Amino acid sequence: MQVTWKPTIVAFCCNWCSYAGADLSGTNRLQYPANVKIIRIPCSCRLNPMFILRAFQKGADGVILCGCHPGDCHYTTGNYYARRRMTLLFSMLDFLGIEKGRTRVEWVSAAEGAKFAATMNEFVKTITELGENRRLEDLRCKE
Amino acid sequence: MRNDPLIPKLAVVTDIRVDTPDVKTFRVVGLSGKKPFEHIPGQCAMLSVPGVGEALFSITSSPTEEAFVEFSIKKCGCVTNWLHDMEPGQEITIRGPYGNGFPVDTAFAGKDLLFIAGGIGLAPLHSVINYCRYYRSRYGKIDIVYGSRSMEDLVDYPEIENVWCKEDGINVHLTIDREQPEWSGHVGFVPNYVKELGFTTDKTVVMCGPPIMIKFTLAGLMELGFAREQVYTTMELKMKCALGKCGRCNIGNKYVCKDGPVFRFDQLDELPDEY
Amino acid sequence: MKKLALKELESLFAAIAAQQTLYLPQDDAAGQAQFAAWKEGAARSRRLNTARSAKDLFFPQVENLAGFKREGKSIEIFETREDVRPFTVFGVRACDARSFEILDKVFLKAPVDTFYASRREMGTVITLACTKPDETCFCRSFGIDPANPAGDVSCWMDEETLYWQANTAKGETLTSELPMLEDGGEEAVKAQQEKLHVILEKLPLAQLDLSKVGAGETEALFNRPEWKSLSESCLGCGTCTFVCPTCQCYDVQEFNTGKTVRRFRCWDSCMYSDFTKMSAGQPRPTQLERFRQRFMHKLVYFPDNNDGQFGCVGCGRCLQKCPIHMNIVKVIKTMGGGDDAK
Amino acid sequence: MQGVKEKALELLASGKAQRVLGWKTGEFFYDLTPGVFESAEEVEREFEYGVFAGANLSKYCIAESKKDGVTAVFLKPCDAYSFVQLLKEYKVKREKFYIVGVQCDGMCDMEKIRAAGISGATAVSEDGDTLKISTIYGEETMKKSDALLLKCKTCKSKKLVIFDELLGEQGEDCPESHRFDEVERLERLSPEERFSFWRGELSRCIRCNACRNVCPACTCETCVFDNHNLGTDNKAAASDFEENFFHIIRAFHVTSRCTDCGECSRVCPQHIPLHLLNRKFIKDTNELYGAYQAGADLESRPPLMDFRKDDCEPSVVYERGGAKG
Repeated sequence: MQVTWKPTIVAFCCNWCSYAGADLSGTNRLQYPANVKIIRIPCSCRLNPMFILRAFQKGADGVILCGCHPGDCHYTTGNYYARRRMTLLFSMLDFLGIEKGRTRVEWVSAAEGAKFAATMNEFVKTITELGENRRLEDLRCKE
Repeated sequence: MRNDPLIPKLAVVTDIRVDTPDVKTFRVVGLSGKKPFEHIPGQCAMLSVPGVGEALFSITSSPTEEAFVEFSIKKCGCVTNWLHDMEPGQEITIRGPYGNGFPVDTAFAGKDLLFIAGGIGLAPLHSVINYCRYYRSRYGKIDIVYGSRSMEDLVDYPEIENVWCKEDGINVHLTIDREQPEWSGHVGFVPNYVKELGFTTDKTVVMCGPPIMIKFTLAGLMELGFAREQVYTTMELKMKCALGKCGRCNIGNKYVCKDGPVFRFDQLDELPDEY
Repeated sequence: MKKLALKELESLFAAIAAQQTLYLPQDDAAGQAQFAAWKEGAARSRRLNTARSAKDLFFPQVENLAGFKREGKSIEIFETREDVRPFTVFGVRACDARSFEILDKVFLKAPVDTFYASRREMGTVITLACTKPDETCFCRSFGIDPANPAGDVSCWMDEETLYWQANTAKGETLTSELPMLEDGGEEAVKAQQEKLHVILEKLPLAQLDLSKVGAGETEALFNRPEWKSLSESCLGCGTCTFVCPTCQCYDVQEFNTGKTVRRFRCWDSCMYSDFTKMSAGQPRPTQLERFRQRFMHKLVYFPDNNDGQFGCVGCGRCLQKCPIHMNIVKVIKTMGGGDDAK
Repeated sequence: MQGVKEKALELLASGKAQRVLGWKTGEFFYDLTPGVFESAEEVEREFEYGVFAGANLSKYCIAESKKDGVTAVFLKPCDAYSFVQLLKEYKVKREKFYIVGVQCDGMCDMEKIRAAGISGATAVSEDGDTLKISTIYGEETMKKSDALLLKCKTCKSKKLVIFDELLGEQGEDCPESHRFDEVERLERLSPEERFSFWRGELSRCIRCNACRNVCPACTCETCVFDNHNLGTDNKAAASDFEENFFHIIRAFHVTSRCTDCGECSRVCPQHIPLHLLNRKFIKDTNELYGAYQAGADLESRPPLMDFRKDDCEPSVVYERGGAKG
């Protein structure tokens, strides 16, 4: 069982940077696991905390947000707000006893294909070590 | 699968007819190929598409149709949007029939009948009208006043024009709200048209349509000398169970799903004004 | 009548729990009593009544109706219902025992709700007479005698002894399986009942006058102007509904698991704005209509349809739990009952 | 507190206010209901203020704000913070209110008195720090400090941040409130312990929505949880996930708008310490982005509507406090 299980990872990627970064890592033939599901969002600050929780409900084992480096937001300041929100949300999840490693934010620019692949590989490794998401699961979705 | 009144049966939509830009009529048969249930004109049934929702609809077809039931449905919410987008052959779930229905074999027997409908309000009356046509000898003269916004919005116009209009002893009075070049018939709102037509007060009236039409038509009928005991209507409120248990479709102490949906206006007068 | 020394109570619970799940009031983490499955060593709550009512055991807050799988144009229905095993509830108060009678009139009336019916069939209710009613209690107003509760078995308790009286065949069967019960106890119970009847007279709500509410009062009450001031501070939450032992309105909802659809029913509250909201309109547009519906239902509509029986049992939970302390007693008194009618 | 009722009468008589928002007498001594009074007779008959007037009246001001004329409202210090926050969010109009600030030394909670085993209570009187409670079973006493509402036990401030008129003395912030003690205690636990603590608490939730509906910060016209297409219905306590989901999102949505008025925990019929979620957010914002008190003033920028270029990264969570998860 332990050998065959692969985590499901949801990566929310900003349209203007990380999404292109993911593209670049693909065209450069850099490998990252296929169990990373990318969802494109217009800006990292579009990420409603509900999206993260819903991803866990529907079966994600880890959720990562990738946005532009602070200072480089396409809309000037979006990622600064996202940074505060995610900090507080992650802290709250920790407060409720959800494993800290399950959520992560990483800034990846459109030029950083290699960073994107490396980040995903590392994140998948972390989540694989943490194991299945049990504390934020919805049993009804696990039939 | 254990039975419960809340557990529906499967059925299949065999045919979808486009009536107006926002009304389609769905023909439903059970999986066995037979009619899913027997009903009385005026009753309703719960249709659902799992994952989309469940909603109550009037049965449009007459009980005398032996092979199927039909529902004329206007596109106005989640479930109805989905139904409008689907194709024939789609399975849905159905449970029913629910409600009291019209007193077609008792109070209506031997009477002259006047049907007044507006827009999609024809759906529940359609069932009664065709039932009365089938057992034509049991009833007196039949008048039908039907109006809608435009010619295109008249539900099932071909049947009205080619069948109802051509039958002896049935007078069909159609009206639309605004003039249209292709329209040679009456133009005007239903309440005014009813007054203009000036029916004799010996008729039993069955009325269904938007609340505002009902209100003014009823006032018009009162002016013509009709009594509230002569006028029937059918109600619609939010329902979840249709069994008189989920507790939301009540008007005072009456549940629309169980004690209705057909009410006489003198019965409605006894209930609080909350519908 | 049977009796048992209280120090033997644990063995009685163990004997019942050996055969079926036994629910009894136990203190939760916040110190409130709740019905919970008994396990060895679990202590019975000393509080007068549970925060949530006993209806939960027969009409749970959420319950699956059926599952559906959609594939292309076809639909498959599958069973999601779990078998109800026999169970026993101990410590139901007289008010909650009456609530089953009221729920029965809704759910067991044709067409029978088989989910509720199977729980009623499988459940054995052991009631416990009250000894120290609270100021919020007014079950007497509905003809309930807390000194003589209904149920399959009625129990009384003093400092040392439990008294046990089987009332139904189900109760007799249970009794016959409990050899530790001894005969006797009539005198002690009678004395306790008399004592309680004296206390009941002293309760602040003992004289609640129900003559102005009840069957046939729709016309007199529906348009009363007082509904406005009564409902003005209502928050529109569902607390009163959800703690009420007789509130039985439900909603049918679906949950898409990604693979299948679960259709379930859950408690609903007429205090919620979406209760009657439909795409075609909203017959109860403001909190006034919703608030009025809740009380009219309990005090007029339900009696109308059920030979005058009220849809309230006077358990006092809504008096204790309403965030703004608006409740059925205030409504009854405002509508013209009680000594200090406003 | 003396003079509250008299003030209500005076404001109506002088025409300074067309109506008064206050508390109405109940059946018992403790069940006061928020209410609107339009005449002196109503005030004479039903107005009551006392140690059981715990309800925060500020949320009702949203509705009163839409009425013609001026409403006089009585605000305790914690209620006044909520009012200012509503003002800051343009939910109420200042000119529609004549605010009477009422100093307060803590409100009592009947549930606490019941929890102490006192039943059949019919009357109460204060004797210094002692509550004398008459019951149908005899006289009982209880320390007032033990009967206080949770929010009052850890009162953050006795300062009335807004008023037109003051009854009693102006108060000060209470830095020694120890209001974050419980949050800190939980932070020191292991993630497993915290998880089981919250599961135990939140599993009692019955989704009655009292916390949401009473919250002065929950002012959305339609709540996201009232959207049936959400798949997480507003009233179905259908799974563990939904309870977590609802309470996390609700607390998050009021972050940096929550004044810590404590109404959510006061009204919870299942006694879930919901204020701890809000306090966790407050504590975090204070520590990470500088001290901020929602509703303290109209000018300061709420932390979630603000940023600094050198803000900490979300990874700070991995490094801070508690055992590693």
